[in-house]
Amino acid sequence: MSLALVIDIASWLLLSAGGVFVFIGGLGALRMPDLYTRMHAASVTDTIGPALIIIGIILQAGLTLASVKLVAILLFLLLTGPTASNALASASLLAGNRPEYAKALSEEENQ
Amino acid sequence: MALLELYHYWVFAVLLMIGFYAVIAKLNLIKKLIGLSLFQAAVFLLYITMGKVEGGTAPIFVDGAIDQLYSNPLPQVLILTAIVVGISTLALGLSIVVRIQEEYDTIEEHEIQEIDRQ
Amino acid sequence: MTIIFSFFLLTMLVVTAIAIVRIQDLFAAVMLSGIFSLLLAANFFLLDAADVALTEAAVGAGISTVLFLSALAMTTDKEKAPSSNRVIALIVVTTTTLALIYATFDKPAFGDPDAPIHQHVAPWYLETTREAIDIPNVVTAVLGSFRGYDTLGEVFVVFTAGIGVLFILGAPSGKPRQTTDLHSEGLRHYLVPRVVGRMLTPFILLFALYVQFHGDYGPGGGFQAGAIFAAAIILYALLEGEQRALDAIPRSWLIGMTAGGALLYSAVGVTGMLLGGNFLDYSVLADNPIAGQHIGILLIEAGVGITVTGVLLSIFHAFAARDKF
Amino acid sequence: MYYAVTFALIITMGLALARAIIGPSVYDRVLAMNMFGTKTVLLLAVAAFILGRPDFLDLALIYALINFIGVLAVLEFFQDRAARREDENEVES
Repeated sequence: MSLALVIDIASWLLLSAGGVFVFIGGLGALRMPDLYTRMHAASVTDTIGPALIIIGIILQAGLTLASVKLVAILLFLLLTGPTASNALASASLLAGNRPEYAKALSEEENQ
Repeated sequence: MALLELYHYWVFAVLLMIGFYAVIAKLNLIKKLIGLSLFQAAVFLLYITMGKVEGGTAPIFVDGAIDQLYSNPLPQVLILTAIVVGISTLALGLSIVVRIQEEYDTIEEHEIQEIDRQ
Repeated sequence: MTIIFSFFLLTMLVVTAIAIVRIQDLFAAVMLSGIFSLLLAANFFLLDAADVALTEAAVGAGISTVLFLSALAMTTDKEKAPSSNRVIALIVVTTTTLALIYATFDKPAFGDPDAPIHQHVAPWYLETTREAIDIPNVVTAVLGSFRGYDTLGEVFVVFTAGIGVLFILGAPSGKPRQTTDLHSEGLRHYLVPRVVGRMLTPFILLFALYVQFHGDYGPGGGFQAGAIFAAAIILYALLEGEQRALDAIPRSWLIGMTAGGALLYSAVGVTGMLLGGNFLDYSVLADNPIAGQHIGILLIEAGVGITVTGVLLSIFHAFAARDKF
Repeated sequence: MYYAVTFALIITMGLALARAIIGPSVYDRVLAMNMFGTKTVLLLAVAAFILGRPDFLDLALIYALINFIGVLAVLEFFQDRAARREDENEVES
């Protein structure tokens, strides 16, 4: 097996795994019952999905300027994605929305 | 496949009219402005669609490529400037809406007309 | 294959547009227009319009959302009455849509290289750019040199719109000033976004400069760079409070930039005249006509970038300051 | 292979769009917009390779940077509105 073939297979695996993760995240964001679980589904897959897909493309592109740009894109996505989720969750908490399971817990305590 | 080729133009027509509907039928002034920007976006899409050449690439020369087809640069130039002009005029419209809110305390068209009649 | 991707993206575009018009919550409508702009840029990219997609990216996702939100903050975020004369409007709109769709059957097929639009001027631009201007990005060549008059006009339209906003929102509103000074605070309660935002701001500024000066070789130019630069400063203002952003670039500078960029553009044109060429003919700016074109395009793109930055930031500060009354 | 990833991205964009339209809370819509932005960045990156012009990655880069501003503007808007409501309540009481 030549090296080129190994790299191709690796990048295909990464790309398809990334695609699957991204799709699962989308499904979770649509189907989960409340805001915080949706946010969980969306934000977790928003980090792993791009990482896998972009590393997959980097393997295809090789050592070029394009790879440098891809690394920069990945870095920015890894920085801004979780930050935005964190800020959104804290904004929602400050506004008084509580997760479903927390509501359920406090109801049990009251009983 | 032949119908897919005209799909871009149909989307243009539908988008244009969705924007137009918001402008004529909605009473909220901000909604009207959003409709206006949809209308604008439809026109942008029409221009860029017409500039596309099958098998072409963006009109930025590729090093060493011979006989490479390029898409039409002219519509792109027109739309590029139009987008920035669009945001400036949108800001102008929004500032007028803000002034109307301050004077009339509403941005619903029929309420403004009622106040004017008094 | 890309045409199938376009099919899905265009369908989503229509769905988003319908949702924007139908939804009563104006805040949701603004969020959806953000999504609309993202979809539009992706479509532009698939239609070979990299420069246009870059502009839409810089303007649509950041600045127009910020402007709409600051207008909503001062007015209302709920639409009261749904519509007036709904039936008549729907009839008008449906008839016109059908007429427009009927008209498209006479249009040349999508991407047809023999369509009338590709026969006149455009081939000439593509050929002459290689010989007379010698930069890879034909869009920048047409924008800066071949259609320099047109672009000058657009710059003055942007300038006028900026002045208009300053006139309308600069007048005192007569209501008493609120004591809580929200905008001077910024997002003080959100520690993580502030830290990350501070890290990102210099990179966005750097990238704006790259887009500005790399515009001859790749997608980019003054319009895009101006919007990105303004977006970076707006990010700073959102994080640290408007006052800190005004300390960095004061209002008087912004006014100067707004006028100065447009004047720089015109000055390049007049210099060409003084050196014996036509207005906005850059060939006379250097001994070698091609080098002259390069200098001319660089200068006018700088002028465009400065004006666009100045106008967009002035508009943002005008809205933000109004909010405090 | 790029095509399969592009399809996954486009379908996910559709799901995010559905979430943005359904809502129900404003936070859901912001979440959907943020998600949509990330997917667009990836779509542009993959499309740059499908179209054979990897030098157009600048576009994806600028989206990755700018998309953040929209979310922050929304946060500022919420903070502003919450403070305003508090002010109004104080005046009433």
